[in-house]
Amino acid sequence: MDNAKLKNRLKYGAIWGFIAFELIFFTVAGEYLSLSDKVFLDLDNMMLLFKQSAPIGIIALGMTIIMINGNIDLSVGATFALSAIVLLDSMTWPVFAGLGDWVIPVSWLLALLTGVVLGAVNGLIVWKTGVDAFIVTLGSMLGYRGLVFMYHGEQPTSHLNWTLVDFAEASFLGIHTPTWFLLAVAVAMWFLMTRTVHGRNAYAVGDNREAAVNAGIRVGPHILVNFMLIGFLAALSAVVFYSESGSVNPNDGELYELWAITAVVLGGTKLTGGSGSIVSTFGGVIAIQLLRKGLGHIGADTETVNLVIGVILIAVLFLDRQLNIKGREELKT
Amino acid sequence: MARFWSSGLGGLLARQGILVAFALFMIGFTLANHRFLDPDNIMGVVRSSAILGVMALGVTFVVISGNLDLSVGSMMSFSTIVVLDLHDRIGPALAIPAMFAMTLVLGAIIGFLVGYLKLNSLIVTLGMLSAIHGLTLTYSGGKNMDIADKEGTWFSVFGQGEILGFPVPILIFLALAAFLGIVLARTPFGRKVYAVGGNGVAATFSGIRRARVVFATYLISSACVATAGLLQASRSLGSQNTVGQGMELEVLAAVILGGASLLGGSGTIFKTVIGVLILGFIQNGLLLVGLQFYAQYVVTWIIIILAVWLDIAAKRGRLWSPIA
Amino acid sequence: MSGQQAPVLRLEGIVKTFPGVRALDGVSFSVQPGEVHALMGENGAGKSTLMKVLGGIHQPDEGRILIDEKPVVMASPLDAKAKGIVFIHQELSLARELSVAENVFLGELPRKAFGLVDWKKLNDDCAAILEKLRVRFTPQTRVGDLSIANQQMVEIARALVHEAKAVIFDEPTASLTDAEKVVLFDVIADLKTHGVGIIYISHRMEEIFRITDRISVLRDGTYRGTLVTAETTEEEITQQMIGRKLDLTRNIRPVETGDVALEVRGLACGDLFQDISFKVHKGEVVGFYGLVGAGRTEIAETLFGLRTPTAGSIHLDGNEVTIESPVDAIRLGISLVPENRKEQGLVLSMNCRDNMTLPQVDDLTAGPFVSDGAEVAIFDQYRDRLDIKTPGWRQLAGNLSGGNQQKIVIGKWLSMKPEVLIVDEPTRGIDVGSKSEIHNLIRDLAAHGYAVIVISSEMPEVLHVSDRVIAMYSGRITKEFTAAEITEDKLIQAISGLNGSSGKDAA
Amino acid sequence: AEYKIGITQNNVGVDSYQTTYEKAFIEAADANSDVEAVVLDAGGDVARQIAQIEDLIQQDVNAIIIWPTNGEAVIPAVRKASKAGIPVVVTNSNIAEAGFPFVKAFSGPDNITQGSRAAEIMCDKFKSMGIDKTAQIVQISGQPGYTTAIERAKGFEDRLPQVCPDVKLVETQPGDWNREKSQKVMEAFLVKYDKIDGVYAGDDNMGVGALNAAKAAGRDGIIFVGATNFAVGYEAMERGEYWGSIYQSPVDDAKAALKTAVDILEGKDVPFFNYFDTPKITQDNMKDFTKPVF
Ligand SMILES: Nc1ncnc2c1ncn2[C@@H]1O[C@H](COP(=O)(O)OP(=O)(O)OP(=O)(O)O)[C@@H](O)[C@H]1O
Ligand SMILES: Nc1ncnc2c1ncn2[C@@H]1O[C@H](COP(=O)(O)OP(=O)(O)OP(=O)(O)O)[C@@H](O)[C@H]1O
Ligand SMILES: [Mg+2]
Ligand SMILES: [Mg+2]
Repeated sequence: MDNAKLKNRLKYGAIWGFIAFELIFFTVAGEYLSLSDKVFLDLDNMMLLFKQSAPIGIIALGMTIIMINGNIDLSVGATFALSAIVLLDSMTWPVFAGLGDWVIPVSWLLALLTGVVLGAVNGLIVWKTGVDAFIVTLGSMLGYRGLVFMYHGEQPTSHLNWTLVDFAEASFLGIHTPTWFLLAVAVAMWFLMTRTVHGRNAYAVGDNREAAVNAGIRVGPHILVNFMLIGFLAALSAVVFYSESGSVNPNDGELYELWAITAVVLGGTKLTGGSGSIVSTFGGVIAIQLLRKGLGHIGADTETVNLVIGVILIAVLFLDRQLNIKGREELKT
Repeated sequence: MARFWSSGLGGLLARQGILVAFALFMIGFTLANHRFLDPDNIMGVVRSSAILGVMALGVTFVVISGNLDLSVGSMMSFSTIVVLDLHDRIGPALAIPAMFAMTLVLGAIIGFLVGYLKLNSLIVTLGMLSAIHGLTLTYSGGKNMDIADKEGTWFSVFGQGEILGFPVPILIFLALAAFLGIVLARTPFGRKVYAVGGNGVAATFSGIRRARVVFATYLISSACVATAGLLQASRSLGSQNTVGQGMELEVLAAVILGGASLLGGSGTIFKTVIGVLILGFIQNGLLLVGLQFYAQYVVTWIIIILAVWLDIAAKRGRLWSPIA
Repeated sequence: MSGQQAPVLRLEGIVKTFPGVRALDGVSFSVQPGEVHALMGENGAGKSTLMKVLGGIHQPDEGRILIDEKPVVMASPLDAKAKGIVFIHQELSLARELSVAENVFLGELPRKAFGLVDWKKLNDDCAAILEKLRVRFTPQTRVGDLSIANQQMVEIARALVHEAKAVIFDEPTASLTDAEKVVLFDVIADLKTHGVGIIYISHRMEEIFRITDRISVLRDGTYRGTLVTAETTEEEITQQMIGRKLDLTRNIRPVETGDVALEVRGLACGDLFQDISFKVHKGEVVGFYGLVGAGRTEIAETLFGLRTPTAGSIHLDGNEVTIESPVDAIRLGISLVPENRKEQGLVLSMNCRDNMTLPQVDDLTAGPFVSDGAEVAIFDQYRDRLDIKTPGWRQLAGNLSGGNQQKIVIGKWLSMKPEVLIVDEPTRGIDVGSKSEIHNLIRDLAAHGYAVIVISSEMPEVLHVSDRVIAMYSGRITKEFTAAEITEDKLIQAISGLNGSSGKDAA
Repeated sequence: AEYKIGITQNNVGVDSYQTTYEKAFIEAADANSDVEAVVLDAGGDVARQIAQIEDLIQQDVNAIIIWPTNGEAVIPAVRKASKAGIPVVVTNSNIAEAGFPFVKAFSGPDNITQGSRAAEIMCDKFKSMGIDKTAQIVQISGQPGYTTAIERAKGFEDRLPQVCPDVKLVETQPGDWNREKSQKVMEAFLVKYDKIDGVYAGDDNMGVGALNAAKAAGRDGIIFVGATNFAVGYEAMERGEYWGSIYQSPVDDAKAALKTAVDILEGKDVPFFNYFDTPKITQDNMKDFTKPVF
């Protein structure tokens, strides 16, 4: 049993080891390379780290359940952008003119609703047609982006509401608003995946879909709910981020799907479904943001950043595999 | 419904759902704009699809063996930039093999990581996408590459030449498709690719060197990418660093549209060619109809899903998924 | 159990076709409450398909289902479950990453408020069921860590979750050893006293006679009739199943020892097995018998280059060899029919012929291409020899019945004409006719000078085909018997260890 | 060094203009012993850019130069910098007016003017050819959503009817700053329209892509006008295949931005708008310009 526990720790352990390595490396390298007098491990800097992890982090947490489910969602970036447009644009709709600042919660709700609807469209197509989620969402990545552009052409959609900006920039107990959202989502998702029937069924469906069907789990609606959930989280990510920035370009959120997936996989979730952990995804998100921040801190140029990020991704994967090797007795397949 | 699928028309649909879908699009676009079927236009579409197509041929091998290759776009940029740069330094006759060698090395690295070290191909190739982009930027110093003497080089023959009235890129694409199609369908190696993708463990139990097969698929993929880079460079005799950027998803879409399963074990070269042509004609058709690009996005979405849906509905013999 | 009571379950005129196959052609039968009703038929006769229709997995093309004499539609597995049908599948249907308890209660985890899982109730309920099954693992164990036999017990545990009207067991004993079988039969007896109707599919005659009340027979998708177990004989059943008499006489042959083909000295692999030494002669069949988890499969895998031994040596024809991969093993003339046909034996998305010729595809060439003719010739030869039921070689392996899949795997390795053939549970899920055919094949190979190792958890099988039997317990060889000196009692003693507890499989 | 200056650029890898800009900026900073530069790239992602501004604030740099990915979304971040007392200079493409109170200056080209100049080049050429009453043109615009693309298109579309009211712009499609993509777009245009007299491309890379398509299809006599004169465009002009463009040097762009920031730090008076000149370049006057290095 102890052995099994240890194995489990190691399975999800690579990412934390890597985070520790990054912290040490950037702190030391920063001493020599950085122009800044501040150390990398400065508390403010670490608080910023969490805050800056929020946009992709919230999406990645949702992506975890989708991937545990054995599916994937490539359309989250477009969903993110479209929800942002609804958020910002709806604040200027004449119907809500009388609401004053009360328009803010209304717009939030509308944006979140947009995300849920877009997720539901994906989920329904996956469920009803049986087309693989990769293809369905590859398509809607394009299609939703088309909707984004239809809204305002190529123009950015902007509405700076300073009340909202002040709220989004605020911090409570020394923790920024976006960080609170990130933490809340992480806790909620962790709870969902480990404690609830829906979460446990998500593992079962991803592990062996046929078995789940045979056992009477309603796999179709189950998948639909998960797609609605990730749509919701993509929208929530947009709400958190655009409340602060107030303007969305029609190509915002591009490549977010790849970053989110990368964070999830770095956290040890298998693309084939059935296993994975929210806590490790959180680690994956932090690791990526740390990497970006650290490379900036030591002043790496664009070429190097690209090279290093690529190499690091592969290195973490390699490390993860080494930790999971069972030894010589292993079946060599 | 079951009756329908076993009838004559249904049987045709079941076997060649994707071909039928293809025919429907062609009819639709022709009705919308009569120039669509203009021979010049068709030739033009096939020619400009050739580059994407050549890459899709290689990725078909990778996908059938149960892996992904997201690095092809960025690798294509690399090949293009390298061959253009070397063209002026060492001449085209040496530049081409040198570029192929360098691209194959990249393919071998991926093949080693995915095949022998058994690392997840999505992440490895995503990492390589980024790393190769960095490599290209370093190599070119971020500048565009252009051949100095654009008129005087025979290098342009690959991208711009014609043989018997057929553009050379089309001929290269078709010849490569025929060759790789035969390799995949008829040789022991092709059989092993299907086995490894269908069930890697069973393949190992059958004495197939799985790592070697996976390695080989990435070599093939990178050779195709190098060919695509050659066509690209020869076609425009100059290029940006970003020339192939984003093509990985288009390539993948073409392969899947052709009916290859991402789980591995299924797909054919012929179907990939159809997938490539469908994508090319959709883009061209929508441009001819004059839709705004964002309307094109939406239409492409719908068409991709309809095509794949039709294909799998035909295979399983019912329209709606049986999942409750 | 005669007809005075109303049947709990009745099927009438069920027809089901797949592209190119008429799997069921007007099948009718019924099950009484408290009856164990056997369903028998050759591989591919349609047993599993019929049960899948009943379980809501397939929709019938024609015919109807009645529960308590009321017609019902089984729209989905969920629906069937709600109507009181519990289905224990032929192929394991488990989520490997989840715990035993979660698997047993899959689809109906006990809930608290807000959709939370009631872990305590879940584990307690599961523990109660596991206790009835007398297994040694806990509700919290990850299913992927269990042996196949124990995984099968997890499947069986599902039958006890509900008050069911009818329980379907589709070949539940195919990967169980005798001890677990006894438990299963107790469970079935218990269900019986509660008036549950039980449908029991098996190819093992001794089980059929031991526990069933009536037997319905299918042949090629048609219903051949129902027999009362107490009033029938093995011969009559096989006659019904395959339409001819079967010669089941034992085939004991004097041991003719040729040269040593394979010798293993002091082989060990971590804590999987240690100190394994034995010889197999040309023309000899050596049986390996032991409890599940005894390490027999691992020895076979090591000989086939799939595991790296930590000690010891392997000798073929007197020369020491290193076998680092199946490629080496195949080159040296070793074949392995693996234990798990779906995961290790077949590429389900590939057609039957390509599966069968896969290990030798490099040799079946005309120029650079695979030779169609050579492949089809091999396929046809082994299809006839093993009586494989398929509409043609183009059928995907995944669409074959379980037994026919197993035959493809056997054909695949027999066609390699190996010097040393290792078969691991070769007749799991194979019907009686084909089973004896496979046994004959094994004997036949030996007669032609091949060395054969048979790993089996079925004592009759081991006794039937082996010239010598090696008994194993917990990773070690405990005893070796020649065919002449062996008895069932001695064998059982040899495999059960000294203090009667198997240490390794306790996970 | 005296001044620590941080810059966050839009998307360096995406084209040679931005890469050359980055190199020139680093060179200029190295050349100035008073300056040390922290050079960051947002990769086109506004969230990353905002994070970089926060990081620069946290690192206590003396000034921040920003090449906005989105002219409005960065305003709150810029406000933060200005609250922290760090002067902000916007480079290349401006931020929205709501952000002006928080920045010290803008330095860069005037993309609207560039668009109108391109319209003038095209119109003048048509007039000299005598087809300004009948000409039909198509436009290939930059990456959808980018300010530069939007402003150039707007400048062009607003100015054209003023100078050449009879020239008809029949269709606009984006070429994504990508030569290959615009070649495809142009191929379709050529099939669709028998009469195309001119092509306006949002930059020379795309213009040359369109030119390649026309050459392949054997359609001569089309007037190509681009913007941001790249080396390819310059060469095509030398060959007489490409009519004109707008001369814009990323080196000037980078130097101007750095100089503006340094001037501010040194307490000099700096105007709010610091446009550097982007003159017209055509086959007629190209001798006056050196060939672009990128
Ligand atoms: N999904 C499917 N597609 C096509 N054919 C199928 C499918 N499922 C079953 N069959 C065919 O239906 C027939 C009956 O199969 P079934 O699995 O019911 O046999 P069985 O009696 O359970 O045999 P076994 O004893 O080997 O398990 C077989 O010929 C099989 O090939
Ligand atoms: N407790 C366990 N934990 C993890 N894996 C196990 C455990 N028991 C068995 N296995 C694995 O399950 C597979 C089948 O094991 P099994 O016990 O059937 O092997 P065996 O010794 O060959 O016995 P048999 O031949 O009777 O099946 C083996 O690959 C083994 O490694
Ligand atoms: Mg069966
Ligand atoms: Mg075994």
